[in-house]
Amino acid sequence: MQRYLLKRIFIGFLTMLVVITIVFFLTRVAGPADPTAILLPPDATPEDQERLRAKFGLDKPVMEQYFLYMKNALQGDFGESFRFGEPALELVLERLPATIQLAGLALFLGLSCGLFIGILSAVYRDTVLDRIGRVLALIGMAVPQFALALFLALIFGVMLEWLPISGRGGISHLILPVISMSMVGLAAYTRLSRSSMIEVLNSDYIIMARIKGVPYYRVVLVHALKNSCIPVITFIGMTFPALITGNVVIETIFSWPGVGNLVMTSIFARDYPVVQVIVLLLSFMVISINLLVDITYAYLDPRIRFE
Amino acid sequence: MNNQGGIQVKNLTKHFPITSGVIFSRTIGVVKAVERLSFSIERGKTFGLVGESGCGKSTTVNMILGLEKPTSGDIYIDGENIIGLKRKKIFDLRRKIQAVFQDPFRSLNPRKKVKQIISEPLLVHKIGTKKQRHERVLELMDLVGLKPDAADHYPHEFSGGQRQRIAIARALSLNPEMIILDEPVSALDVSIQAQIINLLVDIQQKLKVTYIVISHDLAVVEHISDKIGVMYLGQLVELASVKDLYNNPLHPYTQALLASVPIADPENIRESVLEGEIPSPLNPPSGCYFHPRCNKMQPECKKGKKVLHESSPGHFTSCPLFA
Amino acid sequence: MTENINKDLLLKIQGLKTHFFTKRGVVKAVDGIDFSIRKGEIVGLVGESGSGKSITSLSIMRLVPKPAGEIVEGKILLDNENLLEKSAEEMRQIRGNRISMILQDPMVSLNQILRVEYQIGEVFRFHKKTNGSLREKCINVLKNVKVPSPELRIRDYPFQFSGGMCQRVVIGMGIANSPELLIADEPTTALDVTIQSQILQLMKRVQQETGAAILMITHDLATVAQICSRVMVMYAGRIVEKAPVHTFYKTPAHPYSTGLIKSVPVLGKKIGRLFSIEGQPPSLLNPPAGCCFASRCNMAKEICHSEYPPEITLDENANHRVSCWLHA
Amino acid sequence: MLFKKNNKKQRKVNNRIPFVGISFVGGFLFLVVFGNWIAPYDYEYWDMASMMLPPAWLDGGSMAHVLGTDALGRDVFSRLIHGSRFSLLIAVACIACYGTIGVIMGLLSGFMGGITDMVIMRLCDLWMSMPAIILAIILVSLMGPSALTVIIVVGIAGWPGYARIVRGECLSIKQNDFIRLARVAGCSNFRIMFSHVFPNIANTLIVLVTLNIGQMIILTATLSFLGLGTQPPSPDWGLMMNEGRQYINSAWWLVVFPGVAILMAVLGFNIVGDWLREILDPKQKLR
Repeated sequence: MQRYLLKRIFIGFLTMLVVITIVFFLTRVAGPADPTAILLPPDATPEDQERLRAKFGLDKPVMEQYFLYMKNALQGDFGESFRFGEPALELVLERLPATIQLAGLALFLGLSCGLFIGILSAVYRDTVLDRIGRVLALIGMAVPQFALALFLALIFGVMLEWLPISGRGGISHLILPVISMSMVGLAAYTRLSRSSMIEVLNSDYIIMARIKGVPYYRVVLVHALKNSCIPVITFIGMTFPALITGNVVIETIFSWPGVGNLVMTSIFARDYPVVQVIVLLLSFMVISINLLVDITYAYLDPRIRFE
Repeated sequence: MNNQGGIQVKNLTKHFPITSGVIFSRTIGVVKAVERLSFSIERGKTFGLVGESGCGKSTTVNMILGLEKPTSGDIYIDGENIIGLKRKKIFDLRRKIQAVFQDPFRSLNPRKKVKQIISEPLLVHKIGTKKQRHERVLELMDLVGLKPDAADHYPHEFSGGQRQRIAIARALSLNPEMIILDEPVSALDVSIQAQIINLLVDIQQKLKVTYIVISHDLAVVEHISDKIGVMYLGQLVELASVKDLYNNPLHPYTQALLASVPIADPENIRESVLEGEIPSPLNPPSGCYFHPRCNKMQPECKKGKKVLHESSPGHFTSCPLFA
Repeated sequence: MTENINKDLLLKIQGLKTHFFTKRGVVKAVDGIDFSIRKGEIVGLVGESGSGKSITSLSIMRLVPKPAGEIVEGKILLDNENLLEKSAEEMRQIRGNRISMILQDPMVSLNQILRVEYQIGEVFRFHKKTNGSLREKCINVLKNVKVPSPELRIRDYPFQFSGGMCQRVVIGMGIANSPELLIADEPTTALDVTIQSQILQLMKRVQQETGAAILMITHDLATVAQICSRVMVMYAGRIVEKAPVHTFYKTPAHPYSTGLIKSVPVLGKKIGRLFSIEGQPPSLLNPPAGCCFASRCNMAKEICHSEYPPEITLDENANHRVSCWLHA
Repeated sequence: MLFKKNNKKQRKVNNRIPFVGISFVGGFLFLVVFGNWIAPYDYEYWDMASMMLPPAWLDGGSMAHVLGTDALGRDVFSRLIHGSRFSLLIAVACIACYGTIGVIMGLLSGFMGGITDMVIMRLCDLWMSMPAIILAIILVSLMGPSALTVIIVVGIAGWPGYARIVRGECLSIKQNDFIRLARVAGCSNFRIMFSHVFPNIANTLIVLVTLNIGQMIILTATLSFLGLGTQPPSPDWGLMMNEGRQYINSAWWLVVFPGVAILMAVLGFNIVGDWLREILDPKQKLR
């Protein structure tokens, strides 16, 4: 088990290094235009431009830039934002709590409601309840996040004027973004937990538990729930990148002051140091979430632990 | 041993390494799946290999079929050693050995029609024209008792017994000298088992093929074999003709095995004689692997390697009590 | 057919029909069976795959897989109480307490990710029998079925047990509450020969110690001969013959039984050629009219193809009965 | 009697064909093929005289523009019809792109095992730790936003998903004895891979592709919506919603109709995909 984890951490670290390298070369080297161009006033002289390039270290050979970047990166220095002149890492970390609040709530809501509906649907299979659950899940999977967000904003923000549709503030600011962001996950977890639960409920050990006279609710909650959670947990790791995409969309629509919003503005402003930090941060999150998933998996399934 | 056809297996051994490591794997142990297995059988006869799960039966099958490479040892077919042959030679050799496996539901490709399944070996070996192959398929189907209109159907339309007939027809398509039957009837219903066993016996009489039957069902093996080997934890513990083995089993494991088989006769109630379970092949006992469960255990059983020796003509056992 | 009023009578099944409503039509898995089990006897129910023997056992437990399967007709009387009229909660009280069951594959009939102790404990926990330490009771269960070092093994997970040990655990759970009836559905099929005989031995001992009746469901005639006192043969959803075990092996009455006994190779009696029943069992989706075995029977008469035979008594105690026109 | 009533009750057999899903998909495909003849206007046709008209049934709407017009006076209905082709083409191009890579990688990985398997799976891990949106952001900043960018981004981002599923299927098919028997018969690796393994995963792939078309329509629309995909004046549904977003206070139809169009198309493909999964292979566990 420990060896398994060590292996995963090592691989995660390697992956990070590769991601840093890829992102560096893609943005710095293959970039089409001079990033400094849009920072300068239109009447700037070539000398001004040179000075600016030197300031950001863009006048050195590529490989030298790369090694310098790597060296600094390992010390926690990811350069300064072209646009704001502040350290890129700080700029991103400032925005992080807002994003975690939004994404975390959305994940929690989607996962808990999805599991709940999915299990009910499986246990009361082929009843009206199941039908409703399945139809809702189908629609939830089919509506794009940005469309849902706009529809909700239109109905509750514009027409009924019940809820704010932009910015971060009290709980009322959270409602629309969280709901529109969690819907896809909710639908997906509902479908997955339903099918996985049905499969588990058909297995021999469930019959065996019932033969022993265990009440059905206990069979579902103790025997079936733990077993059917295993694929759902794996699925969280697999869909985490989709959560990030959703986060960018929702933050853009609701002007949420988070990382997703920052990355969109930075990309159009060619603020590469910031983009790089965000890419690294997101990759880091994907890798750690997957590690977390592996640990949870091993906790749920002793077969992994005793491997 | 004579070299006139048939198969000779000499000191066949297969070890599987167990590896471990965070980044670079290293070997921390060895599972001796098959150890120094030797037997021979003449052309047209049947050799039965009996043993419980984990005794190395399927590894042996894989090695004879060329699907796995033995760690050491030789297999002679028609006097030719098939271990270490070139690719081309192995391909030619395929014509001589075919196989029928246990589960008729997993041994036929569900996406192919019966005629495609039966004729595939012919196609791969580029034998005959399309028309000739089709005729051959019909001939084979007749031989195994399938109606000709079955040729255009898919396997899922057949029951277990009929699927096993299809599998046998395919195995026969290249006119092999030998067929490995790996638990050929254990997945079938009782009333169907007898059909398939009779069919196999008929085919052997007609075509003079050699069979190697692998099974855990001693009654079935007794019924069709001429010679039987009993395996325990990767080793042959007894090797004898059917008559000798059943009338005069020497090795205590063979005796226990025979005594454990339930008999369909209420007048003949058996008592279980064997206590305990099969040890892990990862960490087998010292000396004779059977000694912890043996009721005739002597101090010398715990020491040294036990090899097969002839205790009476044609009757081999590894039990030190008969040395 | 009236059964003698018998104080020993434990379970009586009358006209039981369990059907499956599938996409392709109604599968009549169990199609009208009657039988009874006396207290403390071991009865064998023999049949090939798909003959409906497992569905019979699940019907008794009222655990037929829903929503496809359904008991459509009949009575299941345990001590003269119809189980089919019990509420879900009453039925739960009976399961694992008065009737329990062992499934075929021990490796999948235990939940692989829950500790053995918890799974054994469930037998006691839900039947209000929690006097005394639960752990000790669990250890006793393992001791009873001769699992070595039960104090340690109780903390293990099922995947750390071998197949034979798993089956011992399952049997231990089955008899933990001293049930009146233990249904064993192919308890040895998935095991090795030497382990098989150990498990059969164990079941015999358990029967003698607890006095439970055992309904032994199997396809293996040898197992039945070794352990049962009576045999029932099931074919295509119906019981075709019932007999005491000695009578059955000496003078089987139904052509199917005869064929079955003759087609099994017997250890130590090598004969030239096995008898074989030609043809395949019928589909339960559209079973033929009349006797289901008629198409494979070499003694079939005209009536066999058109009308299902009545049950005919062959001896004065009404112990040997057969459903076959040849004996009418 | 407790069980009497069930005798009379005719049990309905659950084997219906999903007409809703098929009609949505059928209608969508119909628009893709015949859109040019149905649409009253070209998608680039603009008419400043009739801008921001509401749908026909509201005050101020006209039958000439059934679903209203946008800020440039373009007909929403026509643009929606033309947009169907954009959506499908991009989605299909993406799937063809990564589906091919994914299937080949998955087959190689599952069939060869060993080092090949390890390298491909590590590559998958690496790829999956870079979310598609991030790849899109980087590539857009390099190549500028366009339909081609979307195809490249989504096309190379999606292959690990396919590779993993194909690998899993491949491994489970390899367990079957007919693969061993094919070796015994002397079949080459190539023959086993394409004659025995591939036909057995074909059904899985059909289901997967059907379900994926919906996902791709959503993903590409999302990228367009963020301004990272197709550019004006394309009638891409996501782009239309992006353009309509700034008028959400006054002209709701610019947002609602494209949204509903996406919803219906995706819903259709999802329902048909589910149905195919059920009839082709009820035991499949695709997500």
